[in-house]
Amino acid sequence: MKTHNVDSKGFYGEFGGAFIPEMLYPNVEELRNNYLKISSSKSFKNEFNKLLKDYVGRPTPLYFAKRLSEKYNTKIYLKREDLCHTGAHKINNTIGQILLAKKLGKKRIIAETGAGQHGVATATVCALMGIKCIIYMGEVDIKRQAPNVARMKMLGAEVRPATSGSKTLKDATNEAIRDWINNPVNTHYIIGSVVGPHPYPDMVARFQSVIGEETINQLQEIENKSKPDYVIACVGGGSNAAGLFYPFLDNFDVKIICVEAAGKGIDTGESAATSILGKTGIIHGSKTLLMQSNDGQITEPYSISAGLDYPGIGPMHANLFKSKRGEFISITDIDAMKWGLILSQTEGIIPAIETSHAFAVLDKKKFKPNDIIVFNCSGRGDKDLDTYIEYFKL
Amino acid sequence: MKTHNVDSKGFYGEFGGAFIPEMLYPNVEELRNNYLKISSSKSFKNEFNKLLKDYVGRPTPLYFAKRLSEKYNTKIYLKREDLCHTGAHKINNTIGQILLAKKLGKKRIIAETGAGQHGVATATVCALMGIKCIIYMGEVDIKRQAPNVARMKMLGAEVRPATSGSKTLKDATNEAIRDWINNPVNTHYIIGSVVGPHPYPDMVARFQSVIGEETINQLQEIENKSKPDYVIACVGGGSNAAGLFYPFLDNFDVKIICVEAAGKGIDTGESAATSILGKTGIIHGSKTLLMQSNDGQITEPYSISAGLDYPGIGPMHANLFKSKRGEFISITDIDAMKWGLILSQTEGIIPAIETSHAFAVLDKKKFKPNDIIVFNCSGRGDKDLDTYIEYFKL
Amino acid sequence: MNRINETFINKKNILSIYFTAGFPKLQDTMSIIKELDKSGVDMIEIGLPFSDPLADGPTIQESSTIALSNGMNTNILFDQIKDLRSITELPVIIMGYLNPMIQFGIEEFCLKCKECQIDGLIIPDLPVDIYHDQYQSIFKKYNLHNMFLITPQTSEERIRFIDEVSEAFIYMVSSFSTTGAQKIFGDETINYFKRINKMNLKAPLLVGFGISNQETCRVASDNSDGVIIGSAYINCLKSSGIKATKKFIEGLR
Amino acid sequence: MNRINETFINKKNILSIYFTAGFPKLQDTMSIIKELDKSGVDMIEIGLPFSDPLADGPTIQESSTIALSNGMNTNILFDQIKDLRSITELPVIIMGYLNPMIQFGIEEFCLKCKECQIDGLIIPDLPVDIYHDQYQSIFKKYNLHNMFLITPQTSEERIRFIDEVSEAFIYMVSSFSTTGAQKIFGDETINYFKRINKMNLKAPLLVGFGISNQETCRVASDNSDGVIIGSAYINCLKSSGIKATKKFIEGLR
Ligand SMILES: Cc1ncc(COP(=O)(O)O)c(C=O)c1O
Ligand SMILES: Cc1ncc(COP(=O)(O)O)c(C=O)c1O
Repeated sequence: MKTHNVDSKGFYGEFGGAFIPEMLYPNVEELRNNYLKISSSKSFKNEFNKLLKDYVGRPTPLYFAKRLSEKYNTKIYLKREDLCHTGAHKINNTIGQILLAKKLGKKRIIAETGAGQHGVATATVCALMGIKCIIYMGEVDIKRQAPNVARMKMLGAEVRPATSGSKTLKDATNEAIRDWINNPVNTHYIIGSVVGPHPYPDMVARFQSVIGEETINQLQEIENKSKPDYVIACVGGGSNAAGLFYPFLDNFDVKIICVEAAGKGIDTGESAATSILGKTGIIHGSKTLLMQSNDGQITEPYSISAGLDYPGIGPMHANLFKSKRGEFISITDIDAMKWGLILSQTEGIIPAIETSHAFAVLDKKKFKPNDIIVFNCSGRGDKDLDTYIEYFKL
Repeated sequence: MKTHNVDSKGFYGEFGGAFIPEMLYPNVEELRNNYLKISSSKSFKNEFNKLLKDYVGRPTPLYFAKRLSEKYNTKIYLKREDLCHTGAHKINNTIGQILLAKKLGKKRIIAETGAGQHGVATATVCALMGIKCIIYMGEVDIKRQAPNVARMKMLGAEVRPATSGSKTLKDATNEAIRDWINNPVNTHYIIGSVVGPHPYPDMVARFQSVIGEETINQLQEIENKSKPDYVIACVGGGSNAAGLFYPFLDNFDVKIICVEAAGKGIDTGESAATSILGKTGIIHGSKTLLMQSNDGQITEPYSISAGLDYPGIGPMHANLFKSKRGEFISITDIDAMKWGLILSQTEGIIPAIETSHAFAVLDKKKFKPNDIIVFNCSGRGDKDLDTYIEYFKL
Repeated sequence: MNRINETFINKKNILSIYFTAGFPKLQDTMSIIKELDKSGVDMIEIGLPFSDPLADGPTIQESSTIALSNGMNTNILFDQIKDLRSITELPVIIMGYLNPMIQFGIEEFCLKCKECQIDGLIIPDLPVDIYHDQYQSIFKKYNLHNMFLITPQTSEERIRFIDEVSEAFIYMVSSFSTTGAQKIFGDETINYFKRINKMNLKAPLLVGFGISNQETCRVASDNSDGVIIGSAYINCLKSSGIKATKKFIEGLR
Repeated sequence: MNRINETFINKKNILSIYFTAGFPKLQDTMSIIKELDKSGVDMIEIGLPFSDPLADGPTIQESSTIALSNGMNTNILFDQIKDLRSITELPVIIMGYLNPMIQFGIEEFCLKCKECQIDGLIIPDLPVDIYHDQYQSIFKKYNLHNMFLITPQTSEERIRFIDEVSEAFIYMVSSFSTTGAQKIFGDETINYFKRINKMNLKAPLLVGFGISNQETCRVASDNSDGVIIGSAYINCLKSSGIKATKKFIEGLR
């Protein structure tokens, strides 16, 4: 059976790899040589699991959404990553990477951020460990996501504006990579999703896989079943999805649904539905699906949700799409916003707008009464309040 | 041995009771007759515990703050109520009360809120249960706490401005009580702290006592001891403190420290240090310590933290003060703000400003290297970002 | 037996008027009492303003806020009414919340009331049980009657207890509500009046909360020993001043 | 053997100049090449602009952004340089990122290069291993040499491998850094140059990244077979235009 996990060369089918400038080779090579060894060591695992428990607040609940289930006549569970410290799944990964960076003797951390969630999660673990932290963030996003910028600063991180290109996530990533090129020895780059050169996609997926692993145990306890019928998650880069899907990748009884941001609509030119609008190419060191001009210039995606407007998707997801292992559904701004309100008023959970996209699948697809559906509730909506307020004129 | 818990008449020593207008008598009486019976029933407990686990995300971690402990050469633990759904301990109580309200057949919920945390926690559980929710909030606070107002509206609650008096928490409470007087049959009033007429202080303390109970289990597991040397919490009305202290009230090996907001300083006239500045009196149906003029008019307290500027403290705390069972320390705005930054940059946790007050005790008191100190990390700082930003010019 | 009891013996369809001391002006207290006396009311309630009058509706609340900012306080009030009996022989009651009284000292407060020849007190946040256990003996010493409220929700058992403790009259709250003027009473309210009347309580009943005009006055009086009017009179003082008192009272009869 | 190899056989202290196609104006490509040829440079690198040039510093990045907004793309570039050999016999290299080439089609891209008589490619995000496994045979077919970078961090083993795969020269990145002009080289950089020189590689070495003036040119040339200049020339074009080329080049020698 063909696996949907990474192969020994860092590829998922035809996607993945490490298409990096030579200047990055030593850094990436050091990681590639060490990430599995270190992260599977007993001492690392102990420390990682202890922090996930005592600091992040894991396990996050698997919450049966009673009123929503009744409304849609199916069994809906929410994996509550919104309850993680800092408010989203992002911190699972940053905890893993900061421990790795420490074992590698790194003294300085850099990261890119779009919505600011990953920046906050990175600044947080750097404060926790007392390590210097620099966050690259597009100048436009700095203005859009003021509360998260303030959080990073409270946490002692330096936020550096990316002023090139469209001044958003993609450009912040470029700047972070440039910084890494210029500081190859003492610096670790904490990438925030399952993107970038191998071993990042695999490494991040592994750190996030605790989401799926916990889901198995919790379903066993609640439903006396070890697998759901559906796992559903939004996909920006794809890390929260990868984390939930991880243990089920090669288990075909479990249907996988990836939810992308359609923005103002697939055909409007303002969209972030990479699987539909993208073609195979290279972005940030990885071969994957990405949105680009005919000419191969990377185009700026659009979504109301800052965490989903990345022009690529991780290579794991590109492969899930290509192989049809995963079903890809895209959701417009309008439907996502509507679902932000529905989840708030039906279950008392205000989701991140990224997360809202996933739930909108309930209006797009019919489920059976006995289907067990696990949604990854990837983050809370506090960071998006301004957007919600303005949108709904609250 | 004299207990520091409530007596059969609803008093803690000389404090407490139910000094309420006759119009409220049936409502309060209904509660008094039912709260223990219902909340100790097996079905209630099951439902309550299940929601605390699957919805709120309990148990919250007891986190050993390594860097802070090293800095202060003592053993510092944080009870992570900031990780609760909605971001503070407040929801433990609202979950309990909404279940109680349902068992009592109530169809409409009202609540008061100052900082908005309790309002959000109430709006949340109402959305969860599909019950109509009205939140009273001072007109001044509505302006100061815009994000929490937006959250309540997202959750489907109606936010009604209290326009009387100083237009803050005290007045919102008055308005809520008036609403209850006018709607005695179908409405339950969810009070947000261990204040108000008996049985509220005891009821809220019991719902919050899960904080202390978990702490015992967690200390047992981590330190192989069932009790800390110190329990420390900020006191606005006193609910997070009551929750942490509850199992230790009559265990004199455990030292209790209550931290009040000194505002701009005890002697400045802009303070909320009730134990120092207050005298015995009646506020919102309870006999307790409260800040008042010589004439018995209730005065408006001041603190930079909206959750601590209540002119009274709960009767349990008034009694802890009077009997000297608890040590009361008051912390100025300046020191609290400083500690918001210290905790952020030392442990990667941005606390609510209320919570920051508690930590400032570390500069006021010397602890021994082997002392086990449990701080109640009552809430996260997201709601206070604007204040932090402005204060630190971030 | 004091002035209140005598009034219920001697008069029918009692009209008791409430006003907030210190409103509209700090020094209006005695003028208002004089006007009320002249206008033929049967009983007067002086409101001692409180910062947090949670049993009161917006009208009385606002008048309290203004009175306080005018500088009214307990000492000033007692000072203003020390010669009360030079201007009226009507029964006079102080209505106020418990906290200012506690701060003044309960015994001290009662003594002052006695000196001013006040006849009784209404303290909405002093429940009958606590009164009975802790305060009754003190009040008795100074010949002060304390009045209690009942509402449509008050149980029969509790009404009987209140009746037993009451020395003058029972304040029958017209509806589920804080104070405030209403235009008419609904069937439910009238049925409640009837239900209470059938209980044959020993204490007389005055209906309060929501009485605002001839119509509500009449219906209330038909079902009780009279009425208490507060918010409507405060509104009158606010819009037309003390001089309008007589006309306001006449409009109610 | 192609023009690049011949140059290294026939010349010393090679000066290779990079410019971004489409900058400052869309149609400047051939004029710049002519000027460079006239000014006596030894080799020319045409940058195919890319939206996300992550190995480049701010200067080249900005020039790329402007070039793209001027409308430059792969087709236009090939069209502009179809008569390349009518104006220069210098070796000409295209420097570009992998993605635009993949979209054009790698084989197609190589074919076009051949038609335009391009001599080689520098593709910073095409690692040597992947080149070796997947691309080398195609490039060979069209007589295109591919150049690789080494940095102070590149291991000896890897340098040997790169040397083996290299058909023309090795691009020795002067420091830990993206492209961008520097004023002088520190000791660390010079030691690194010396270390690499001692390895006696078969491929010649050009130093690039950070060469900006006579001083850095001289130090780099002393320790290698010559230099590649990019950002400094882009800055010259930006501030003084194409006409300033000759003076700029003379200033470096
Ligand atoms: C709450 C939340 N969900 C999802 C995402 C998308 O990222 P990913 O696809 O890597 O999970 C983000 C990114 O910021 C996020 O904040
Ligand atoms: C985070 C937090 N801590 C503490 C408090 C103070 O309330 P209490 O004293 O009832 O715990 C509040 C009130 O809003 C709060 O939000």
